[in-house]
Amino acid sequence: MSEPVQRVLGPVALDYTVHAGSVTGAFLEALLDKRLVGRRCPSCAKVFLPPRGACPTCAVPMPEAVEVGQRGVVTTFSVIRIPFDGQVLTPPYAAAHIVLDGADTPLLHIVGECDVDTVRMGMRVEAVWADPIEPTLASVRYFRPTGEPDVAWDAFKEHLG
Amino acid sequence: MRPVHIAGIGQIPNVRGDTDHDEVQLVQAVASAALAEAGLHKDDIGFFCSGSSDYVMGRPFSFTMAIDGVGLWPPKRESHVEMDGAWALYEAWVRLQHGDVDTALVYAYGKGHGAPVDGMLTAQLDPYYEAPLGPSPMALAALQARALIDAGRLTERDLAEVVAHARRLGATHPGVPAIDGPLDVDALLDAPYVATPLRAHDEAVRTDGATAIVLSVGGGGPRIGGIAHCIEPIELGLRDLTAATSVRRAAAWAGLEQAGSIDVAELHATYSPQAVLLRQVLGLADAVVDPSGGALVADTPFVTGLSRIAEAARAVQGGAVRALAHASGGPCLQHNLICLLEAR
Amino acid sequence: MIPCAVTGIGQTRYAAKREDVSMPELVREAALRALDDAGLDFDGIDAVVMGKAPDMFEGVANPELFLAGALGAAGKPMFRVHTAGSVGGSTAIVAAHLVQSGVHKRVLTVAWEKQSESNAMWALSQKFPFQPPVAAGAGGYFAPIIRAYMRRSGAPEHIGWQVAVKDRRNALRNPLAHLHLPDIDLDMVKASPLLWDPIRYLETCPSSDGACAMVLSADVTGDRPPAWVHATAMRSEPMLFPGRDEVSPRAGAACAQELFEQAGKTPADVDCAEIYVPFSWYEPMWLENLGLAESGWRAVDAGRTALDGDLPINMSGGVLSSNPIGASGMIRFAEAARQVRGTADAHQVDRARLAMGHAYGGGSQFFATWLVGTEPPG
Amino acid sequence: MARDADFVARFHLAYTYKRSTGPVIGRFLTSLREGRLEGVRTASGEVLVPARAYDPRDGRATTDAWVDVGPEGTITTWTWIDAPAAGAPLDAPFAWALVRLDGADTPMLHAVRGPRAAIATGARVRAVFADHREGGIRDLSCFEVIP
Repeated sequence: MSEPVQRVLGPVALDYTVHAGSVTGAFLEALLDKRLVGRRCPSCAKVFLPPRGACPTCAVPMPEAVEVGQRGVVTTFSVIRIPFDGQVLTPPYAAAHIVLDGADTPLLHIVGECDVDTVRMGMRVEAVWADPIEPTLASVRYFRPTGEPDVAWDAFKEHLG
Repeated sequence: MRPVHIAGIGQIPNVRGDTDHDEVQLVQAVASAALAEAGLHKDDIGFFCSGSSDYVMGRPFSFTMAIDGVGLWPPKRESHVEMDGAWALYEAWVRLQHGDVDTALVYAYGKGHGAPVDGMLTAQLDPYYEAPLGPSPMALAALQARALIDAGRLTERDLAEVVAHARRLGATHPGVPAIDGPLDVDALLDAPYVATPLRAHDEAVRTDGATAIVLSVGGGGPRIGGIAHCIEPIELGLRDLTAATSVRRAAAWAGLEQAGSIDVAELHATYSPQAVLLRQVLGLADAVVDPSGGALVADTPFVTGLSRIAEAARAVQGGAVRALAHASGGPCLQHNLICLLEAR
Repeated sequence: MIPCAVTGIGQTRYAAKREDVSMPELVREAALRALDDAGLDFDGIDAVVMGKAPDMFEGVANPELFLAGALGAAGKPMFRVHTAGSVGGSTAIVAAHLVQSGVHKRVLTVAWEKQSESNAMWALSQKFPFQPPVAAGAGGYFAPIIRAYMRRSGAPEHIGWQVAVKDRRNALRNPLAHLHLPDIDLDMVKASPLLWDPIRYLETCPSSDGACAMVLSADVTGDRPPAWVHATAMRSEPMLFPGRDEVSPRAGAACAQELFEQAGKTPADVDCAEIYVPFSWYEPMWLENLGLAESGWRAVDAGRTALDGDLPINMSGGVLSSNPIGASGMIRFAEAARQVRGTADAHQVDRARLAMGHAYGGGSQFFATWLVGTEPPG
Repeated sequence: MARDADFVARFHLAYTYKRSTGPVIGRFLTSLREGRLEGVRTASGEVLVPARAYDPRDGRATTDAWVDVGPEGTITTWTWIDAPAAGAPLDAPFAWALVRLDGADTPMLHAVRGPRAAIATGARVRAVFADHREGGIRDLSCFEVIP
């Protein structure tokens, strides 16, 4: 006789219809034109990229759209050396917090077109766009070094998180 | 117990397919409205608590994003339940008993319209013996309806009357999406069965929406006279489906018997037989039931229970002396919460 | 406020796969041990409070509903908490509040995860529409923050290795721990592969199945001494906003501050602590954030946080040795209680009279802490 | 350039979980695979079907006394489904029912094959086992009404 039952399989399959909503929708629409458009909080005046439906600290809507630069500074980073499910690039590659010029929030994205061992805090980088462009932040394939001088620690140390 | 009052309510219309708001926008809209009604600022709030479902939203940790709508900065006391927002209100009520904080903001949000609510509810069942069979929540509700018919407690006309009642009242309520279908009992009884004795209209209309409530110790507004909840086993075969045991217990613990007559009741019945059963076990013959139209005409999953408390509080604001709100979770009224609200 | 005591503690054995039990049997293993410790059965319990991380890990929506029967909750109030990684701590706090407020006399609280039913990385890396791409994975989220701590504090890289060794040596004294690495030493950690630079493999937590349960009570039952709850605190902050300090989040510091104020104690009064350290570097980071040490890395370097140090941390082996996500926070709270009850067996700290439990979750956003002591509060 | 700002997408969330059964569910499903139905006696002496390590009504551990039940039983409540959903136990119209197997004290949920006119509370039914059984609740493919 075969082995006693010790395990059953439990398939769960669910289908969702997801609307981006007006705030993320406007952000995605601008992405299609290779523009990075965040939102400014009317209360604290900070610029969020990607935009949020409300300012996370002030809890007010952010109606004002603000286009930010496509260059920015790496404030901190990690070199990803292991594969995991859902991964876009092949390790090793650098995942960095990047504060774009004109934005106040770090964007978690990938640094490419350079040896991972040369990625450093304070490094200047710029967006490299995918082709074709889809309505997702993955349309920025990665950020690459600009060759500009590094930014001093004091200028970004408040933006590490 | 410290007296806890409903100081402010924030609601937005429940809609079929909200294309504008993400969860942050939903929460921001109702939280700011509730705070405005209470005359408070977020920084006046001592405790924040929310209810939502990752499976309704389609992603894990959905609530960690939604909190951006309430502005937890500087850092706030905050918690979250993976249950209907009515239980978040319960946690806040308990928290307010401590004495160190006097205000709480409770909220719930959900997008039930684009979500696979049936599949999600089936995924609540026992994963070894029941979920693999794939019964729909309506089929389970129908098993309860048949048990009530067999017990002489229910007729199909009773079901149609409950639906017609919900549609008539819901048609004029600003929080309810446009009623789609007949308001007439005979016309309802002409509709085909989906799961005998239930028809498509015996199931709630799934919507998107959010609700927020500000609680305060003392002050004005409807007072929470009693609040309690109770659960039963999930397995239908291990329950008396006609007894609603956990509804009765929750009501008794909330003090329903001592409370005096109920003027208004708002019930979390997502299938019409539940609405009939709840009226029977809660003794609501003299009450106005579901003046909002109730859950059958606008069911935003994991919000509907908290919305019932909001609607019952509105009834007290509008002159009712005593109102009852009911919230539920699990199949066939498995988990139930009763909240009694009183005029000051 | 009514005094509340931990009168029963039950834990499962932690392992990568507990394929010998179903989900109900896993939670019962912990719950029945806690009841036995408290000298009670289900009849003696007034309410059940369950905590768990995302339902998508096990693929059962709202599993408290189907587990109500397994936990003797039928006919009683049953409550479900979900506050991300801090959930085990928040769940215990909700249960304590039910007792302290006088709503219930005796509450059974249970937190669990059965990660082997699926793959947590899968659940966390779903490509939900319109969301930013997953660039880094779980460890990749925290690695840049650790790098920022190293830069800011000047901590040398061996600090992370020391914590990794210390916690795994402690785990050798805890038969329930998932990881038992008898040969662990600095060279072994240092030689392990870099996963998310600067995090090495042996500096990360495992993925475990397991459950933890406690009986929280207004009356003392059972034969063993209780642990009295002196204070509880929960604090949260948003995940991402300009100027946020993710290395030492204000919510964590505020949570600890409220905790000590509530108890009328100071960090110096703490005899030992179980804190949520999923990556070794979080020990020095949390020591500073919670006010337990001015320089976290110097405390580690000096051996103060070892089992025989003056501020023992994670005597049980910690999250680095066992990590059933939804239960990990409650294990911290329960292990703190074991210390002051004097029931921590081979990883007992001598004369522990006041112990701290700590949990955090999300992007270092959600904090839950408690202080437990040998004497009733007040 | 103006575009439709309502970005809408379909999202398919799917995973096949591996559920360890433990000894009690495992034994029930093993028997089912062999074409047998078994219950387990609870601490209060009732026969619980399907078998679990505990009685969900009071949380007490069940005993190790196993009892053969069925294969016939009685419908205690039911609903007729004219349009079965994809993946339902039966392709043709059928009933969902709670069935109390002979020898059991607790009804269990499953499908009952038609005809519709034969489905009633109190109707007698018999277990129909799947031809190909692999150790799951669907090894019991449905019940059929005993004429």
